[in-house]
Amino acid sequence: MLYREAGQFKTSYRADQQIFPILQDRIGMLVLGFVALVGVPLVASEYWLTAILIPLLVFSLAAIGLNILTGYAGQLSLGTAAFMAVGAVATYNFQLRVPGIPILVSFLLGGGTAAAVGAVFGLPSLRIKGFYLAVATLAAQFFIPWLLVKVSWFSNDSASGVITTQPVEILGFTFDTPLRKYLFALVVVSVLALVAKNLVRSHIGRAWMAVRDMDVAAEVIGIRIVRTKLVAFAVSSFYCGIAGALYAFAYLGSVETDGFNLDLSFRILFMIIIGGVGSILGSFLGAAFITLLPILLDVALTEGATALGLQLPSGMTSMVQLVVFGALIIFFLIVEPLGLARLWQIAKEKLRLWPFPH
Amino acid sequence: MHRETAPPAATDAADTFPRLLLGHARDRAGRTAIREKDLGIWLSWTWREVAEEVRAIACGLAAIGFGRGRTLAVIGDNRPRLYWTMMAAQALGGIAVPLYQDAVADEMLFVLENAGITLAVVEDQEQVDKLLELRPRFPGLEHIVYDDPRGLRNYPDAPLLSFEDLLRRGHDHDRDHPGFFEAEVAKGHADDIAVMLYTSGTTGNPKGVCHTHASLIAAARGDVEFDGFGPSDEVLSYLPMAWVGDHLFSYAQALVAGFCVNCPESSETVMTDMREIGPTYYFAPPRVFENLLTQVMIRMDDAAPLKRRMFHYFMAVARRCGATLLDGRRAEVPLHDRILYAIGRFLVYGPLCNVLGMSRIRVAYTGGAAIGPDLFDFYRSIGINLKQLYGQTETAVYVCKQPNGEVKLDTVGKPLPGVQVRIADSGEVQVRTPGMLKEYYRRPDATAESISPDGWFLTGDAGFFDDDGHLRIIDRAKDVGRLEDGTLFAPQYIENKLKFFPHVKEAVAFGDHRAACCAFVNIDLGSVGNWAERQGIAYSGYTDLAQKDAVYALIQECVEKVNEDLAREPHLAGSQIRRFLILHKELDADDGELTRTRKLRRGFIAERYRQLVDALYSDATHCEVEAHVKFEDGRSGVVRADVKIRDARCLPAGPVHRQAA
Amino acid sequence: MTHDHNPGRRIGETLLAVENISLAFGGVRALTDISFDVREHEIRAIIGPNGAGKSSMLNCVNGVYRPQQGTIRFAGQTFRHMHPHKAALMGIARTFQNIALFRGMSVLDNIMTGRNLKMRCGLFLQALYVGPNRREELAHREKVEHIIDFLQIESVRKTPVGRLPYGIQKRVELGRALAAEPRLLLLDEPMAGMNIEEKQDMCRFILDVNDEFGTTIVLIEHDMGVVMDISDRVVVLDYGRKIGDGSPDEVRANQDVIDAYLGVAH
Amino acid sequence: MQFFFEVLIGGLLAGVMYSLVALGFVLIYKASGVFNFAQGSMVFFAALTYVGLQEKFGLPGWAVFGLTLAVMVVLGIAIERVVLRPLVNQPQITLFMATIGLAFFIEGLAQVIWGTQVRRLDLGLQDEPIAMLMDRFNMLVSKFDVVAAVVAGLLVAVLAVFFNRTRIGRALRAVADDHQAALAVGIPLKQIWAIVWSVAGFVALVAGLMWGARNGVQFALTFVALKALPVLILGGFESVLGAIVGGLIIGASEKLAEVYLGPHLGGGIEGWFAYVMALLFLLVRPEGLFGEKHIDRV
Repeated sequence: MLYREAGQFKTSYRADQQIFPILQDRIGMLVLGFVALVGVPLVASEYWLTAILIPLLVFSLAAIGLNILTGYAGQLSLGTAAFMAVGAVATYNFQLRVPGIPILVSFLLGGGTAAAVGAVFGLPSLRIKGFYLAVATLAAQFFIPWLLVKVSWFSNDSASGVITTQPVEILGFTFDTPLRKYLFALVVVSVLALVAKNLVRSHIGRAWMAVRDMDVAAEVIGIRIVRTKLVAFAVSSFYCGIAGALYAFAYLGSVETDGFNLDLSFRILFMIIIGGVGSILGSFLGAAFITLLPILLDVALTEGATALGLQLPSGMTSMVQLVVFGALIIFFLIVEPLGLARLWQIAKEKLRLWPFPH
Repeated sequence: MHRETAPPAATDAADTFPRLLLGHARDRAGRTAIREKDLGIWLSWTWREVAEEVRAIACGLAAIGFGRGRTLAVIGDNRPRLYWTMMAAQALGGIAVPLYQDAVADEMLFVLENAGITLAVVEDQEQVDKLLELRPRFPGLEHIVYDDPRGLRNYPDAPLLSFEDLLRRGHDHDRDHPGFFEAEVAKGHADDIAVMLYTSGTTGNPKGVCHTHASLIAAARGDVEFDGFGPSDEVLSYLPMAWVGDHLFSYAQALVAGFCVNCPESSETVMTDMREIGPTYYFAPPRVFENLLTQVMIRMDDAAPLKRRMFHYFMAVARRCGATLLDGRRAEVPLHDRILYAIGRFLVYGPLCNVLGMSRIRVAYTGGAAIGPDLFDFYRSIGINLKQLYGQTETAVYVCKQPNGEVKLDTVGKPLPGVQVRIADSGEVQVRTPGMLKEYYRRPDATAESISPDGWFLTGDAGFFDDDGHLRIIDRAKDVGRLEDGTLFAPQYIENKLKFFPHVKEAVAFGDHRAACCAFVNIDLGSVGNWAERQGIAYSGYTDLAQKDAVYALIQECVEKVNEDLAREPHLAGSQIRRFLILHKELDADDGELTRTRKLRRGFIAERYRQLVDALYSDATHCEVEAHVKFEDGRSGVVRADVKIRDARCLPAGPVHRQAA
Repeated sequence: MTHDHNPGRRIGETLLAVENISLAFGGVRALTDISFDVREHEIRAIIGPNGAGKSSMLNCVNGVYRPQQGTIRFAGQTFRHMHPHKAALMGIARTFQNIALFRGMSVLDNIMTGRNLKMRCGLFLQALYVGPNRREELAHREKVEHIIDFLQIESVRKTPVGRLPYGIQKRVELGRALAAEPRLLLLDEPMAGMNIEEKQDMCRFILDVNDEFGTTIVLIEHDMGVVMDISDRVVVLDYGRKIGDGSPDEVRANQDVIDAYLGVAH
Repeated sequence: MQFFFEVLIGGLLAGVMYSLVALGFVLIYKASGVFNFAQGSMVFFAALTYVGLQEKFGLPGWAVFGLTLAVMVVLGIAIERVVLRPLVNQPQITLFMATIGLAFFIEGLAQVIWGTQVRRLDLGLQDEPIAMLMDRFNMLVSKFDVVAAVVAGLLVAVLAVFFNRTRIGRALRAVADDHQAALAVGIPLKQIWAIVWSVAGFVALVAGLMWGARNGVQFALTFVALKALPVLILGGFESVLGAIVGGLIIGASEKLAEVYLGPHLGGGIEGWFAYVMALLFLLVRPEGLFGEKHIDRV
């Protein structure tokens, strides 16, 4: 309905292949970018920045990472948090031990370290598929945080493996306030999201999807299955690693390595299931959903209980959260396996075809 | 939006198409002249590039022996190269003869022979195959130039030349003969024959209508000025190149006004291509508009109930006031309707125009056949400025047009500037127009029959002027006959009324020199099929569906409504449909029952289905027939069927009170 | 639809020769001692009743299965067994009996994937997209558009393949194989499950591919009429053994073949 | 040396407990091809329900057992109806993810109903050394572990009889072999799945009682299920015997590693040792010890 596409025609493949081929989408993205860069800083409170927007961005990035592996390449991983931990700890150590290293270089190296570790744990994909592989990634999930805690060198000998991050400083400008941290995360995540989109629309992305959809056919047209999967593991872990670094440097400041646990891995998996497997946009939608839902649930339960004059048992809200998350996962898998991104896509198609039905 | 309405001077003075082209190449060299969707994107050529291409083609044609006064066949879908070939032929003083690309080889043979074709430029293997099939019977063909080389690699001893080779020869020729092209264009005269368009004619062989540069340019210039077309307009060329409509609006008018012509990727993608381009000027015969509307309605039937209700609600609003608002008579529409229409424009009309690719249309025309009231109202009410025009191949479709603000359903508008129209005593419409043909090619007899000694073209249509000076056409003059009791009988008028029902695809009315009017009906398989599915009626195909009793009942309703209408018209009330049947097969151009432009070949049908006609005028309630049909793959076979016949209720003459719609 | 053996089409040297191939799955013999050759530019058909081992034969040729015995000679090189990647590199492409398209992708992307082997840009360039990678993508897009044009699937180029009718999906799969510009094209029942019109279209495409690009084609087909019309030579398999080999006419006259098709007891 | 045996036996007995959980996975995987990540949550749910009912109504043990079993059957049937039936014919990986969601749901539900505090579960068994072994061999073997092992052994025997001797059991095996064929010969697939989920609920209840009595009924019980995964990888997803043997191997090697390797690595290795072992094993034999090798038909 809002899409008025008559008269939008493409005179080159370049125009036809752009990320947003429809004029209205390009305008929408510009507006969104403007809101994120200018609107949010003007109105957002510190609570919004630290409790919602920054984690939302960080988790979006981690979800993109997992989506590359699970959504695009079809390899289920339950070890996302472990690769985030590697990224966080590696970045911390590069910053700590290499004098004068720019923070962005540390981030990249941290992501690179995570990529290397990810590729190692992706090696079983040589032989195994499906949930066998998922179980194998659990090994990473249990082993890596243990290692990072046990070897105290990683946390610069701090108690219980807590790393306290260095300030983020670029060209003499320190990103120290929540707003500045938000802007830093926004830029990092936006750039990496664009890179991810570029990858999935290039030949490596098609190779990933080919392996996901029909591996025998992919092999027959000359795609090297093992290499493709390993690259997916590495790229995915790179993203998770950077997300982990952002988690530590832009979100929490000091992190217990133990915090990168299975629960966090599951949360990110839920983000892509609800947001949409095989969609960059879905990673953002899912992260937003999973970040906002507990907050809304908490408010609703507390307000509801107060209104009814009830005293909620302690821990009740987190239990209700579990129930709601579980039910939502099942609901989405049954009703819309491709998640919110697919719903968005359908809505868009409907608007484009309006008044005709989809 | 800024529009250039007055073409600059260089093209104003040009009196042949090649000179018009060169004028545009000078005046708006960098502006897009033509686009074609090919390999997924829109390739475009500027006027300068087009001029260069035409120059190369012309030189190439000259190199293989084409020249002044000779004829050149052009066969294929709407492709830029084929349009350029026509320009190139005209640049050399030759005559372009576009042929219908879907004609079978035998149908082409007559035209090729009649026009004395020695050179054909065709689109692809399909057309090459047809021409090669004719070669034993038509040895005069010296060269076949093809555009798409696919599948033509191994045609060893055929006189084939690829378009690339033609261009290569053209470049060589141009290099060896500097100034040749300019000299040839300079030799051209406005009174040279530019193009020959074959009218399929309802009887006999097709006739080649010869148009001079002068007649086509005059007609096109008149059209362009009438509606104010300019270089910023866009059209989609998707109708057969051999049809006068396409020739005028994507060739003659484009060259006069300098607007951009867009060629779709393939016939299956016309809808999407139209949406992508969003033309500003659109021309289609009524059946195209009808198919579109049917599709809209079928797709809306699948919509969710709420959306469907919203659609119908706002369509009702549009019917109430849309056309009035389009005519600019805002004051006549109550405020609440204007508000509702504005909401409807946002929710329904705007998006609908957009998905149809019509949201940028300034002017749309239809003509060539009568258009149904529902159809006409629909497009106008959602804000598309659809108008009717009247004209023939022979008059370069330059006779009457409806001016903005004076659009009426049952007329074809007022005579255009420079056109004189008179009604003969017999009721025949006769015209004098700047777009008048020069002659029928090699048919002085036919020419003399159609053009009176004092220079009037006899259209063969029967009609009259209404009180506002608008021309109203009721039928072919020769088809207008009388029943045995002397009642006036206008078959096409009756058939059109039937065909306005979406369930009826074709109708044939009989009655001249007979006791009463009876009719054949062809149901519309899409529309009736859809209806049947909703009713839970199973059917195996057209023949089966056509003979269902429920379908007969459905059609009977339509027939009786037509009778109601007829009863209200004083001199036609006697020709109400007494009996009718639904034909067991669809009338088809491949079987010779329709012309290529889907006009009825009445005599042929009456002859072929004599058995059924006789049954209509007897007491029989059914009739067994068999008919030979050609299938799509070229085989032929026999369809046998038992066709039912039904009586329809006739009303006494006089005004019948109907509920206001 | 008859295949003109016109002089423009030349049959060349032997391109592929399988020699004494035997294949078994855990004791079940699928192929026993099969030998035949395929010459450059020819259309070679493999026919036989269900379970005769036809698909297994193709799977050996492009390395999906590893035969226990025998050799495969392709373009002058001899292999004990092929590997799918190597086969693709050497110019062998194929389609599958049950459509094996990438269901989550559009027609365009499916066919683009067929050109992956020819794409050179590394991960970093792909991440940047602009520059060399975009030039590469666009150049290949154009090649793919020619295939789309060739197969007349313009109207569905951006449609996800899962939404297409069966016959069109088969066409897209052929397109994906053609995108690799193969020397040898293996078609596993390209016309299975099609109506007459779709079969005619597919026949025309196969002949056109052979004609236009000179591609050598090995096809498995059930429709005898089609096989006899379009193929130069035919191999007949039955219960994993070769029971006939020769021109369509020779095979038609072969008593073993007739028995196998009429179901005479073995 | 006797210390080694002490550790080994302890490990083997703990392994039996792993097997008990793994058994639930195998049952469901065999019958419906679903890798049920929620098995651990079912164990937790069962134990919590048992304790909760006991606390609330103070009924005798057998009655509470019966009630809990009924609850587990209802839960099993509900899962089959609500979650699995709509997902039939989906890729296995989707079903796997659905059971992850299911795990969250059940864990949350259990605690919403029964609260979040840790509870003791008393089955009347003492976690004390068996005097006889203590006296004669100076070996420390828990009485509780032995009883648990016996119970697990009994359960396996019962299941074996159920699978091999009863009509339903035979139907189950047919279903496991080929869904389509089973459907074709008239085996009511949906009913069978409901039964399997109920049996899995029963196994979860037994496992829940054992583990609950040993470690207390608390959220951490769900992690026991995570230990069952390497067991399955080792034993193969489709083999009851594999679940038992795998459990024994994992239990024994984990204990041994903890005692002999742990001190060198700084302890806490039981969290990942089983996984890394399973992972290395996977690289050698992807189909597991007793699993079946599949040939991809093209």
